[in-house]
Formats: sequence, C-alpha cells, structure tokens
Amino acid sequence: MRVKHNRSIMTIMKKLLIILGLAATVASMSVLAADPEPVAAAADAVVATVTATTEAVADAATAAPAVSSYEEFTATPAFPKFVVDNLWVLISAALVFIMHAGFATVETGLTQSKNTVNILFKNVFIVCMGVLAYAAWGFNSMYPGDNWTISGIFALGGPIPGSFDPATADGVANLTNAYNPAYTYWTDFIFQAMFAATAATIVSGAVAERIKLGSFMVGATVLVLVGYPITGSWEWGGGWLNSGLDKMFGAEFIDFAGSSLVHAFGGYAALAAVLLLGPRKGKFVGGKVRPILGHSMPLATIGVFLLFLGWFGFNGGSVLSADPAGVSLVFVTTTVAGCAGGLAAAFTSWGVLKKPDLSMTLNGILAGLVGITAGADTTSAWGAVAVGAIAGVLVVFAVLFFDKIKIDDPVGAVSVHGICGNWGTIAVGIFGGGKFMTQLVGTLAVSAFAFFFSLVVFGIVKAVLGLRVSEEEEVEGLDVGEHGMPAYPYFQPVAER
Amino acid sequence: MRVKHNRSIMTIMKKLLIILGLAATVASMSVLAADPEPVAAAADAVVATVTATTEAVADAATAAPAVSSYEEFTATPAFPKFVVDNLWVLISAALVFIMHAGFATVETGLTQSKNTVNILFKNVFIVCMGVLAYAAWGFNSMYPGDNWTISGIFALGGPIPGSFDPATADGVANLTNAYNPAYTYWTDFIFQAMFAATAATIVSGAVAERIKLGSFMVGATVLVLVGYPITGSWEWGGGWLNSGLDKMFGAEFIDFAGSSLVHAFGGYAALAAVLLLGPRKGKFVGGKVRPILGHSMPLATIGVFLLFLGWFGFNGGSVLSADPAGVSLVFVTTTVAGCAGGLAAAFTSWGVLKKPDLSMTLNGILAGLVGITAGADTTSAWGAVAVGAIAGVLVVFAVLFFDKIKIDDPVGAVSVHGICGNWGTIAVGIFGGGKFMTQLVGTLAVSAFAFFFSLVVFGIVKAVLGLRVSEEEEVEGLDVGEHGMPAYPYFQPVAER
Amino acid sequence: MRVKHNRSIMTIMKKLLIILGLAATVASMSVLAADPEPVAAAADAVVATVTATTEAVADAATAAPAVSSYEEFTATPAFPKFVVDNLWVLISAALVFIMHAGFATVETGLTQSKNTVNILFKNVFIVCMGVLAYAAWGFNSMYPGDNWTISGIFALGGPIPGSFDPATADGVANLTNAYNPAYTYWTDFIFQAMFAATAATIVSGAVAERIKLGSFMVGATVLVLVGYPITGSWEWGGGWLNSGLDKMFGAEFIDFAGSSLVHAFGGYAALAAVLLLGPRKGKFVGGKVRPILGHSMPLATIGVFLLFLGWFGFNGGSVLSADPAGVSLVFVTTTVAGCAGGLAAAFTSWGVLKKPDLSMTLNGILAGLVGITAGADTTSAWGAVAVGAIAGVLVVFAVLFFDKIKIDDPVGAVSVHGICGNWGTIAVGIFGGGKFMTQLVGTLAVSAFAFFFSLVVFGIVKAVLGLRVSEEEEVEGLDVGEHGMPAYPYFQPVAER
Amino acid sequence: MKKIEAIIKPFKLEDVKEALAEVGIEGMTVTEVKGFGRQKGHTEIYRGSEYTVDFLPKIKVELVIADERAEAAAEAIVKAARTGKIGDGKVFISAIEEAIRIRTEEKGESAL
Amino acid sequence: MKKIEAIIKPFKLEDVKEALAEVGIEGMTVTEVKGFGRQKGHTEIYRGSEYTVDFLPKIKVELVIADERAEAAAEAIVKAARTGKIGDGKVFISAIEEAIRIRTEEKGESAL
Amino acid sequence: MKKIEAIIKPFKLEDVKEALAEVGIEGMTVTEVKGFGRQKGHTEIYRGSEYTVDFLPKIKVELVIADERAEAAAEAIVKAARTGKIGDGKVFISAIEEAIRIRTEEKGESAL
Ligand SMILES: Nc1ncnc2c1ncn2[C@@H]1O[C@H](COP(=O)(O)OP(=O)(O)O)[C@@H](O)[C@H]1O
Ligand SMILES: Nc1ncnc2c1ncn2[C@@H]1O[C@H](COP(=O)(O)OP(=O)(O)O)[C@@H](O)[C@H]1O
Ligand SMILES: Nc1ncnc2c1ncn2[C@@H]1O[C@H](COP(=O)(O)OP(=O)(O)O)[C@@H](O)[C@H]1O
Repeated sequence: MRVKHNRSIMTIMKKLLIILGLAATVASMSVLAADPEPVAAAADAVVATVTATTEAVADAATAAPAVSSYEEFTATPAFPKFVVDNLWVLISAALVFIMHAGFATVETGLTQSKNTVNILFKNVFIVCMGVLAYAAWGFNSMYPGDNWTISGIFALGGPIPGSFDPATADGVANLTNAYNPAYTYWTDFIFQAMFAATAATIVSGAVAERIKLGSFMVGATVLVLVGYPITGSWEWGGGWLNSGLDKMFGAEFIDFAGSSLVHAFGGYAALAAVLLLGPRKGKFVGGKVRPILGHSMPLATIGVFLLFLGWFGFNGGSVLSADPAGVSLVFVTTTVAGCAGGLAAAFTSWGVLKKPDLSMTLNGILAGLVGITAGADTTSAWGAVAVGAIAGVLVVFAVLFFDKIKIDDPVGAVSVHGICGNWGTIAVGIFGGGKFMTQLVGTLAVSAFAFFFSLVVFGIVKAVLGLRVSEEEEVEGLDVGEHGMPAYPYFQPVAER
Repeated sequence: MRVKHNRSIMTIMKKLLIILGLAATVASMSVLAADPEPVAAAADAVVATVTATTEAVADAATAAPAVSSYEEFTATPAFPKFVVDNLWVLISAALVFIMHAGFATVETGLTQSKNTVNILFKNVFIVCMGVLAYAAWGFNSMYPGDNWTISGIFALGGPIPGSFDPATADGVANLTNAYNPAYTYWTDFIFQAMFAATAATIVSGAVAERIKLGSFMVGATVLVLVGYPITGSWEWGGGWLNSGLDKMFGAEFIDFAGSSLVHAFGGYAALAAVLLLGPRKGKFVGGKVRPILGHSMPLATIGVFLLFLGWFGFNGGSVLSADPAGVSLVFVTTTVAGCAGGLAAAFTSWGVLKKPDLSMTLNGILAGLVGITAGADTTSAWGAVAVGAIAGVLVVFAVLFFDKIKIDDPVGAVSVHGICGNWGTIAVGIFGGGKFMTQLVGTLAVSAFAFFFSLVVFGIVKAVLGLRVSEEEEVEGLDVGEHGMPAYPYFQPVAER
Repeated sequence: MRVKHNRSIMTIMKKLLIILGLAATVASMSVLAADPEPVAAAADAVVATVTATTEAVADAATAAPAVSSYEEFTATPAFPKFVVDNLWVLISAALVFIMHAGFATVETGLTQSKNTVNILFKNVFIVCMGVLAYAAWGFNSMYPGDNWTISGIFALGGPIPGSFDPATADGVANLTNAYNPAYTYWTDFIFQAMFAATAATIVSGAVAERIKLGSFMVGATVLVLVGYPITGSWEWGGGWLNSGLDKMFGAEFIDFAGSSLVHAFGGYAALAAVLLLGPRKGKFVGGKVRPILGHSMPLATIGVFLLFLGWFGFNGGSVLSADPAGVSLVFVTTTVAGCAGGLAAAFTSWGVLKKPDLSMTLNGILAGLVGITAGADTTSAWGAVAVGAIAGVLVVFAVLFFDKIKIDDPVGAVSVHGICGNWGTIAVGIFGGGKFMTQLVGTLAVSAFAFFFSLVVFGIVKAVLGLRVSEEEEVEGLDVGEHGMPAYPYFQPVAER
Repeated sequence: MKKIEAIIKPFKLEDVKEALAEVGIEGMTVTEVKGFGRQKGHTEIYRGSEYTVDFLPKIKVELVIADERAEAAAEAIVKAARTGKIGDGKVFISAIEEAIRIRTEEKGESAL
Repeated sequence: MKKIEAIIKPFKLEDVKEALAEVGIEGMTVTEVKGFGRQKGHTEIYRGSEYTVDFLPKIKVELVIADERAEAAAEAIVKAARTGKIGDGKVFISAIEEAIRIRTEEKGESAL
Repeated sequence: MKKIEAIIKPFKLEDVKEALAEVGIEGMTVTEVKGFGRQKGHTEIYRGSEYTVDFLPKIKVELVIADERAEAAAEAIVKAARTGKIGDGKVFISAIEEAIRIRTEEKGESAL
C-alpha cells in the first residue's frame, strides 16, 4: 500500500460494483481460487508486524523535532536511515527502468524480424512518453491526497513542481521525512513514474505486428496519462479500494506492488485492444492455429532475465524503505516465485505439449513474478513457491486458451499479465495476508476498468485514425511500412563497399 | 569466509588427503605457483585489520542489549548500519542473479545457432532449479551450524523455513543482528542461493551441443542439490577446510568468494562430464582440431559484460557487509584483475596465435575475475593486476592445451573456471593473505571432489538414461531435436502473411 | 565539482583563451544559447543549499575527533552515513561500468556485420586499458592535489598505491572521512576510472569500420592516459577552469558530471580522428550521401537502454554521496531529460525526414542525457525537460549537418557527445546554476583541447603506423582482416557436423 | 525433362506449393533471391539520407519435371502466384538432359 | 559443356567437395536452398500449436564442366552424397552453351 | 532466349547492375552464393585452431534475355565485374525455351 492519504469509501463504489459483477465473466479464472484461509495464517503475523514496524519507524521519524531547513534535517538522528531508505527506492527505480529494456527484447524476440524496428520504437517511445506524461499529469492524478474530484474515484492531475528550495519550509516539506519517513518527493515521483509506462508496454506486445504506429501512440498515451492513474488512485492513492472494502468483506484490498494495478491493468487493456484489432493475418486459418514464430530466442531470453532483475526493484522497492526484514523477505518470495513459475511452465509444456517449450518457460517465469507481486511481502517462502508454480501452470493453459478462442496475442501478454495478475491478487487471499473476497473484487474492479477504458480509447482511435495497417504493409512488415527501415539489412546494396 | 559456526578438523580429513594426492595430477598447473611469501606481506596487514574491524563491529552489534522483537531492534543504534549492510548484500544477490544472463549469452554466443534454444533453456532451467534446490536442501546442508552428520565433512540438508514472526523471539533470532551482524536470514539465503546454481551453469557450457536435455537436467540437479553444498560446507560452512589446516600448514584456507568453492567446483565437475561425453562430432578429425565457430560474437560479448557487472556483487557482496574499506578495495581488485586478464589474453593470443582473438580476450576477462575471486579482499591493487594478468595468459594456453588433448569444451569453461579457479586460490598464497600450501591443498581438495562427484553422478546418468543425443540429432541441432523449435526461424513458412 | 584541492588561476590561462577563440568556430552551435538568466533563478537556490549541505556534512564529519585507526572510525557517529555514501558511489561505479556494454552494443548495432568483431574487440579493449591506464597514471594526473607541474594546467601522473593498512594513520587518511566525507580512496579511484575510458569509447564509434586496430589502440591509449586527465584536472582536479573564471565572468565553471569533461572531450577527440581518417568508402558518392545501414537495431536499442541505466550512476553517483535531496533530484532531471530527448528526436525526424527514425530517436535519448549531465543537480525538473528536448532536436540536425559537410560518423558520436556536450554545458548557464559566458568558455576550452590533442596524437599515429585499413580490407570487413574471425559465421564449413 | 524456374513473391510460396501438389508434383527446391525489374524498389531513409532499395525479396522455385507435365505445372504456378500487381514474377522453362536420384541412382524421369 | 546441379544434404558438402577435388574439379558454386520432396518435413510445436516444416535445408552445388567429364563428376557427387536415407537429393544435368572467365575473357572450356 | 548466369564478386553488383541498365536490361535476379575456385580461401584462427575458409562469398546474377542481346549483356557484365584479380568469376550462357510473365501470362520474349 503506497497511500499518502486515506479517504473513506464512497457510495459511488456500489454502482461500480454492479459493473464489476458483469465484468466477472471476463475474469473466468476466479474458479481457480479455493479456500482462502489455510496457508495465510502464519504469514498474516509477518505482515502485521512488518507493517507495524514500518509505521513505528515512521512515527519515530515524524516525531523528531521539526526542522526549518533541509540542512538542519541532515543533522537529525533520523537522517542516516532516511538516506538508505531513499537510496534503495532510487536504486529500485533504476531497476524498474531496466524492465523496459526487458519488455523491448522479449517482445522483439517473440515476433517476426520484419516488425522489429516497429516494436523497438514503440517500447522506446513508451518509456519516454510514460515518464513525461506521469510528470505532467499522472502522478498528481494517482496520488491526489485530499484533492479528489470525485472522492475516492477520480482526481484531476497536473504537473509536478519544478524545484524545491532546500533552505525553506517548502524544501523541508518535500525533501525530508516530513514528506515521507523514507524518501523525498523526487524519489517518490521517479519510482512511481517508472511503473507508469509499464501498463502501456504490456499492451504493446499484445498488439504487435499489425497496429498502426500513430494509433498505438495515441492510445497508449491516453492509457498512461489518464487510465492508469485512475485505478492507481483507487488503491495506492487511498481511494475506495484501499479503504472501502473493510466493512463489506472484513479486510482491505491488498496489492503490494501491482499484480492488479500494474499487470492486470496492462493485461486487460491489451485484451480490449486485441479484440478491436483482430488476429494477425495467417494466424488462424480454417479453424486451425498456424503459429507465427518469434524470430530470436536469445533476445526473448535476455528480456526475461532483465525483467527478472528489474523485479527486484519492482517488488523490493515497493517496500518503500530498505527495511531489512521486509526487503529481504520480498527478495526471497519474488525469486522463488519466478523460479517456480519457470519450472512449472517448463514441465507443463513438456507434459502437455510433448516438448519443453522455451518460450512457455520464459512466460512461466514472468507469470510467477506477476503472481507474487501482489503478496510478495505477506506470503511465506513456500507459499510463494506455490503461487509461482500455479501461475506457471496457469499461463500455459491461458496461452492455449486464447489461441483456441482465436484471440491473437503474439507474446502472451494477456495470459502473463492479465490472467496471472488476477491470480496473484487473489492468491494474497489464499497464501498471503488478504481476504479472498476483497482480493477478488479488487482485481475484478481493476481489470474491468482497464478493459472498458481501453475499449473506449482504442475504439475511438479506431474510428478516427484506424487501428490496423494495410494488409500489404502487414505482409511486408511494419519496419519498412512505418519506419522505412529494416532491423537487419543483411543483404545491403553493396556497391563500392 | 562465510562460516556461521566453526568445527575442529576431523581425522577423516586425512583419508581425504590421500585421495587428494592422487588428484593432484589432475591439477597439473600447480607448478605455476612459485614462492608464496614475497608480495603478500603488506596485504596481510590489510586483511588482518579488515577482519578485525568486521569482528569489532560484530561484537559491538551483538553486545547491544537483547531485544524482544524486530520492532524494538529497529530502535537500537545498530539498526541504521544493519540496514545498509543488509541492503548491499541483497543488491549483490541481484547482481549475482544477472550473471546467469551472462552465462546464458556467453554460452549461446560461443556455440552454433542450431543449439541455441537448447542452451538458453538449460540456463533458464538451472537458475530456477538451483534456487529451489538450495531452498529445499542445499542451504542447510552447506551451513549446518552444529548439525553435521559427519563432522566437518557432510551435513544433511532440508528446507528453509517459510516465515518468521517479527514480533517474536523467532523473528529476532533470524531477522536482526542476532542472526548476523549485517543481514537477516532471508538475505543470507538469497545471496547464497544465487551462487548455488553457478556451478551447474559452468557445466552447461562445457557439455553444450551434444548432451541430452533430460540427462543434463538430472545431473545438474544432483550437482547443485548435493555436491555443491558439500564442498561449500567444508569451508564456508565451517568444515574441515575452514578450521582444519592451521596446525598442518600454519594457516587457514582462504577462499574469499569462491575461486575454488564455486568456480573450480564448476570447472572440474564440467571436466568429468566432458570426459564421459566425448567431443562434438567433427571437432577432432584425423588428429587435427577443426574449430566449430560460435554463432554470435555480440551475444558472447554482452554476456561477458553482464558477468563482469555481476562480479561486483559476487565479490563485493562477499564482504558480507557494506564496510567501506572492504567493499571499495574489493571493487578495485576485482576490476583491475578482470581488465588485466582481458589485456593479457588479448596480447597473448595476438602474439601466439597471430591475431587478436576476441573470444580469447573475453575468456581472459573472465579468467582474471575468477582468479581474483579467492583473494579479492586481501590482495593489493597491483597484486590483483598480476593475478589477473597471469590468469589471462594461463587461460589461453589452457584452451590450447585442452584442444590438444582432445577434450572438447566449446566455451572454455574448464580453462576459465577450473584452471583459473585453481590459480586464483593458490594466488592468495602468493599475492594475498594466505599460505601457499594451505591454498594448494584446499583447491585440490575441492577440485578433486567436484571431479569425482560429477564423474559418479554423470556416470550413473549415462548408464541409466544415456548422456549423448543421437548423431543425427547432433547434426541437425538440439533445438529441433530436443525442443522442436528453432532459435532463429528466418525462413518461415510464409503463406498468408 | 569533484575537486580535492583548489588552485588559483594561472596566467597561462590567458594564452589558452586565445586558442579557444579560434576554436570557437568549431563549436558553431553556441548561437543556440539565448539569454542566460531567466530560468536559472530558482534552481540557483537549490544548488546553493545542496552544496552548503554537503559541505556542512563534510564539516561535521571532519570535525569529528581524529581517530587513529579505521577500526576506531567505524565506531564514530559519522560512520553509518559514510557507509551509505561510499556504497552509493561504488554502486554508481558498477552502473557506469555497464555503460561500456551499452557503447559496445550501440556501436555494433549501428555498423555493418562485417566489422562487428572489430568493434566489440575495441570496446572490450578500451575498458580494460582505460582502467589500468587510469590506475597507472591518469588518476594522479587528474587529481594532483597540490602537485601541479604547471599550476592549474598540467600535472604529472603516476601509479595509485597498492594498499593501505587500516590499522595505521595511512589507512585512516585514505579509508575514512579524513580522505573525503563520503568515500574512501578506493571508491574515489574506481568511480573515476570507470569514467576515464568513456572518452576513448566515444571515439571508437566515430572511427568505426575503417581504422586500423593497432593504430586505434595506440591513439586511444594516449587519449585516456594523457589527454583526458588534463582537461579533467582543469575542472574536477581544481585547475584553472574550476577556480579561474570567477573574476572574469562572475561565476565559476560548472560541469556536474561531465557534459564537457567527458562527452564533449570524447566528441571532439572523435571529430579530429574522423577528419584525419576520412569517410568510409561508399558513404559519399558523387555529392550524394549513401547511407550505410547499421546491421542490428535490437543491439543498438539494447545499448541505449544500458547507457540510460548507466547514467543513473554517471549522474547520480556524481553527487558523490547518497544525499537524498541531491541524488533524487538528479535521478529526476536525468530521466526526464533523456525521455524528452528521445521524444524530441522522434518527432523531429518524423517531421523533417518523414519517417519516425528509430536510430535518431535512440541518438535523441543519448543527446538528452549528455545534455543534462552538466547541470543535473542544478536544473529544475521542467528545465531538464527543456534541456533534453533541445538536445534531441539538435542531435538530428547535427547528424544531418555532418553528413552534409561529408564528415562520416557512423554512430553519430560527434553529434551526440560533442555538440550536445557543448549544449548541455552552456545550458547550465540558461536553465541551471551557472553563468552563460563561463559555461561557454569552459566547454570551448575543453572541446578545443580535445580536438587539437587528438589531432596531434592521431596525426602522429597516422604518420608512423598509418590510420586506415586497405581498401580491400574495408570492403571485406575488418573482422576477417584484423581478427581472422567473422562475428556471425552462419554458413560454416559443415562437414561431419 | 524440363526445368521450371519461377520467380515469385515470397508470400505466395505456400499457394504455389499447394497448387503444384494438386497437379501431382512432389518435389521442388526453393531459394531466397532478390529481384530487379519493372517493379521499382522503394525509397527509404536512414539517419536522414535517402536510398533506394532496388532489389526486392523474391523466392525462386525450381522443379524438374517430365516434358509432358511441364505445361500444366507452369500453368499451376502462374495461376497461384498471380496477384495482378507489378512484380508478380516470371516462369522460365529450359531443358534438362539427365536427372539422378542420389539415394537410389535411378536415372531419368523416374528419379524425379 | 554441361552444368551439373546437385541438391544434397548440408552436412555432405565437405565430402562432395573432396570427391570432386579427387576427380580434378576445381570450381563450383554453392547455395543454401530449401527442399520439398518425399522426405516429409517434421512437425514442430510453438507455444502449443503444431506446424509442419515442409521445407528442409539443403545445399545446391552447381558446376559447369566439359562434356566428357560430366559423367565422372556426377558419379563422384552421387557417391559422396549418398546416405541411403530418403532426402539424399538429386543431380540434374543440362547443357551450357558458353562460359566466360571474367578475369581473362577466356571463353569455352578453358574458362572453367 | 538465353539465360546468362554470372558469378561475380559481391562488391561489383552495383557496377554490373548499372552496366546492364546501360545496355537496356530491365530485369534480373540475384542470389547470395559461395564460390570455390582457383582463388583459394584464407586461413583463419578460432580459439587457437586454424581452419580454412574454402568457400568465398559471391553473388550470382541471373537474367533471361532475347538471343540477339545475349552477347552484349555478357560483355557488359564481364567489363563491369572485372578487377583483374583472381576470383572475378564466370559467365555462363544457356538456352531457355519459354518465359512467362506471371502477371499477364505474356509468353516468350515479350515476357522479359
Ligand atoms: N529478364 C529477367 N531475367 C531474370 N529475372 C527477371 C527478369 N525480369 C524480371 N525478373 C525477375 O522477375 C521479378 C519480377 O519482375 P518485374 O519486372 O518487377 O515485374 P513483372 O514480373 O510483373 O513484370 C524481378 O524482381 C526479377 O526477380
Ligand atoms: N522434381 C524436383 N525438382 C527439383 N528438386 C527436387 C525435385 N525432387 C526433389 N527435389 C529436391 O531433392 C530433395 C530430396 O528429394 P526427396 O524426394 O525428399 O528425397 P530423395 O531424393 O531421397 O528422393 C528435395 O528436398 C528437393 O530439394
Ligand atoms: N566450373 C565452375 N562451375 C561453376 N562455378 C565455378 C566454376 N569455376 C569457378 N566457379 C565460380 O567462379 C568463382 C571464381 O572462380 P575462381 O577460379 O576462383 O577465379 P577466376 O574466375 O578468376 O578464375 C568461384 O568462386 C566459383 O563461384
């Protein structure tokens, strides 16, 4: 939970729950969630105390005598710990940044070489746009504090400030533990900004090899600028999900680092875009699935390693301090879940598909990581193994399922981020510190919003700009069509060289 | 030294030494080790004081009034330093993790494209399996504390606990400086776990392009699960190597971050597997060596850069705290040794082979890094240059030597990790803080155990499952044979696309 | 500013200024710099206070009772903060290290496959040589303290020490806050050493595909060994640029992390080498530019991601402590400038060249990063967006411009590092905490020195060894010509395999 | 025997293969080639400089066939490969004097 | 003059080259091709979906040779390339009217 | 009709294309091939072991052309592709019986 301010639940929430009821069909995998109580008991204690601790530290820090400048703050006893905490969140931001390199290479590796420049361009664009859009609007829309437009549901955003003067009260308010016990305003922003673009990146993989560049850029920008901060505000911004489910289900919604807020959001936004776009030409021919092979397995594998690395920051940084007990547990749960997901997918594909499929194994690792993201701080080590392993099995069947119903997702983004994002959130109600029903409602709410929001956005884009490149361009590749530039000009005009 | 508990030497050690005598022939490079005394003198002082310091800090920390919960601990003066130390070891774990991406790309780059999916799959599998095997058995087998099955020689393992309650004595015992002055139980585990898979990864490169997937998976699992923790326990677990050589040779065995325990272990395990497996078809034809070219030098180079990066965690994290003097010295010695290894190999290959060979230069960097690993904390900066440079020369001749005796190691794993692992360990007795004889005995013991253990394991696997793919599969490539999937399907069935 | 010791300005400076006047033509982009005052006002306050703070902390630390050993130091209250600060600078060194992997892959991706081994070899060589040359000479030449040979202008270098004894005064002097409030001698060295090789790496990209390997190696070594430390000493070493411009222009020269000292140095050294070398055969044919396509866009993109990641250490570590306000601001300014550069270049290329050019977008990101490097700590967040965006536009036109005047720079190194290095330095006088004129003089001085120094060095190399490979070798590729080894031997002799 | 060489657009390979299978052809060899013809290449831009890609990717299908079946095969190819747009390619027919099946040393038409 | 075109299994290239060298052939040109024939491709799986690889990698060896040496060369190829298993490939022989050595403008058999 | 097959050095392709354009040839097909001939390959070293690269990269240019224009075309190629150094390549000429333009079904010389 990254809330800065808590707000009580709104009646509007009830209306939303009706929509969610309808959306429940989308997330048909809820059947998978069994008895919520058993394993979570011990873990509950862990989370409770870690949280208590963090709060205690926070209390201690904020109880420190008020200072009048940043310089004074550096002389307080709270400073050294503040320095480490802040540093870890910054390092985590750098680690999350590298996930974008991971997404870029995974998506490139799992698609055809004729669309490589296009995919790389989209991924590079998304990071750049994502950070700036978040600075210009998203951060303030996602963390409104008391400035809700519709309480607990929606807040207008706006640009972050340009600078703080450390010699003044403004500096103290934003650069010291007056802002947060563990980090400065800048750290908070940059860590969150690195997350923001992720949702759009997930969409990028699913719509690859056929979406018009300009249309994607517009749609993705709206997703990051407007959509992602909304569901983000519901939980991490202190909105209705964060504080509204207690009375109904006896527990608050828990999404530690974003199984739902980031991954399911991206996965279901992707699903909507894919439905509007249709499958790649030649993928489904006469009732049969004709696989379109990814052009470079080394790229795909490098990508997954980079994503795994980045996840240490994604989850580890979401402790929002360098608290030893918290961060070290999160490192362990994250790692074992990713590893269990990989093994589970490898053996599932081996058993079901007769061959150990590398691309499925890679998806399985990501599935395990997505799965543990919601409960990395409240799941036991062996609970994390279970969460990851189930995600690894789930992702294989999800990929097969979407192929069967003729939904063409070249990289498995909907399966990995959407389905396993749901699973991971629900798993907090089984293996972690949450309640099953709260988790279910929360993940459905986020997924449904992402799906419908994306449907509207890309629907409008489709009507106005068109979504899909021409058949001819699809056949020849988007690299030449959209960028006039091949990714691998092996057979170059060779004269005079 | 990462010992948690010390145990005195066992008589069984003597029997082992007899085996080692025989094994000494294997490690024929011991001749290279000249007069042990000269350079090490000044460095000795360094190590002594750094160690003293660490212990002093430890004492101070453990002298702190006992606390009854983790929360209380966070208010003690020792806490801020504990937070940094713990954080650094965690970051180091993440850096060591990325070495697996390095191994995957180096091995892929130095082999043929038709075996790429297979190599990537093996490397992905090894990380996943390695971490889980270490959690289920290895960690407790390697760090038995007082629970030796055969004192100082072997300990049964078992699963790590799932969780600790920070509000109880259990939490205090495992999440505070009661466990270790610098890190929690979880941190200890995850850092060690990242090392565990390395041994098997080293084997993976040496047996590439011809080993059956299933057989490799079984053999590698046994290596990581059972073998690696055994030699690990001898030294880092406080077994006979750690505490038993003092009386005999006047100094304890030193292997700072694992020149022997990780690298030589992997290298000699690889050697045994390669001997059982035989060379790739076409490598040695009629007394001549026919090189089989690696298919992508960029991949190989990226891999070495990633490995070098990871080594900052491998060695830097092995300080086991963020101690400024210790970690900064280790960064310097590690870097200059790697650089010296690279230059030495580049110029050796240029001189001896007439052309500056990139693949040899890359091996040279790794050789330098492996070489300094045992003494990174006790070697002077210029001593590290010497250790690295000698390793860089050594690795070129080792590669040529193994080719000459018809041992086919596609990526040079035995030369880099085995031979230079030996050299690095012995170099601690020349340039670092150790004694020559102790170091020699220690590295031979570990290498011999690894060799024979691996011989037995892969010998049994060979008898039961077979080790080698069919000739036909070897010709066509393991990607299609084992995985039904090419790594680069350039010329795809193109209909309707 | 990384000065250890300050020296007053020398009269020799005036002579240098005359040369600079002439060199001003080289840096024709100075026109771009408009009114220096407006935006910088608020930012000024920031930098003033941050600097004050750092100094305050430094004072506090050095005011601590003198200790007689490192061990004693670890018990002082200043120690925990020292540990974090030192750790962050070390982690930054590791991040800067990974930039070399970034350079290697960007340069490889943007050139032809037949020169890939050569480029990789050069990049690997440069890191290895750079670190060792800096250890043997450069560090002491760049940071002479009081040992100037020509005061403020030039200092002889010499090898770093091999070791310090932490139990003695020597250890205290170099391993504690007696050396620096935030890091040890080793940390200082390794962080600076990682920067040193960068200049030569920049040259490597510009001269790619036609320079003789041996000649490049000699020239690059002299650049790193002798040239880079000279301009470095002028500013960071406390020479005339650091302390001499105040009286003349009312402000000191500011180059936070090296827009001029590292990037413009590399860019203008590259320009001189390229002029001596001439364009690649076939690039300019009959008045027309014939593009020579880079052979792998994924490699180029991975490289830019790695460089971006490394920049968090390059700029973030240049705070030279983990100061939360400083480092977090630098993370934000660095990130948004890189992102703005990428977007600006993407849209500029789209508008001007009709297609969204991936390679230009990648250059744009680097341009934005280079641009913010001089003022990352004193520019506001939105100022950084402006600096980055202008750099992104500038780099596109610079690339077009150099093509037009027939200067062949395969990867755009002169445009990215030279031109945008100039721009970034000057931008500190517009958006950051500096004065326009000081910044202009400073960047011209560094650029001019780099240009003429490189001209002399590569001029001599050309006369003695020759600079350029034979036409035949250029046509066939330097991989086979210089290394006897192709990077991608797809069509291998296949017998018996 | 005749040799039929057809230069076609790459994405038509599958259709051509199926059309040939329908007229009973069981063997063929295909090569990736680049074609230069009336279908002019496109202009692309790399880092600000224009260049023309003259050579477009094509697939060459070669098959050797008994004289009497050549016409049918050529016709099948032409039908399957046609899009009606410029650059569809050509079919060339020439004489082959002898064919040998390596596996069996069968010669002549029975080797096909 | 005759042109001999042989489609062979890739790993047999070295053997064929040596066999040709033994009968005194000094020049040839080889191409990477894909073959479709009786040797059926294999079924592979990608992300759960089966697909058939119809076109198998082969090598095409082409050489132009004086009429009287054609048979010996063809025989050498057949012998060297045979494994006895399906998919060994074919040898095709056709007539060449003229050959020119670019370097010297020699024509006819002396150009080979 | 004749088929002209020229094996040339890769970096001569552009010159050959231009020379052919000058004599009015508008269509051709090129393939990347490897050549074995008098121009001996070079010895390279990988990880300490020598190996010979026998097969050198070449480009094959194929064009089908009316009988009367064949000689001019061959001459143009020879002139443009010559460097005078060993390995310049060969030109082979053979007969083509029929040509079909897939797009229009035109046959014979008008199909070229
Ligand atoms: N005279 C020729 N000889 C050999 N190949 C040719 C010839 N003319 C055309 N081709 C091949 O046929 C392809 C298509 O020819 P082109 O003139 O572009 O269109 P079309 O076949 O519709 O007339 C070319 O790309 C080239 O590969
Ligand atoms: N009629 C043909 N024309 C051209 N190439 C052919 C023909 N038949 C076979 N080939 C080539 O020969 C290869 C081997 O043929 P195949 O029928 O598989 O086995 P075999 O040669 O043992 O009969 C094929 O892959 C194909 O490249
Ligand atoms: N008899 C031949 N049949 C087919 N191709 C040949 C023949 N002889 C040579 N070639 C091709 O021509 C190329 C050049 O031949 P080579 O003997 O090296 O030099 P030159 O053409 O100068 O005599 C070879 O690499 C090969 O591709």
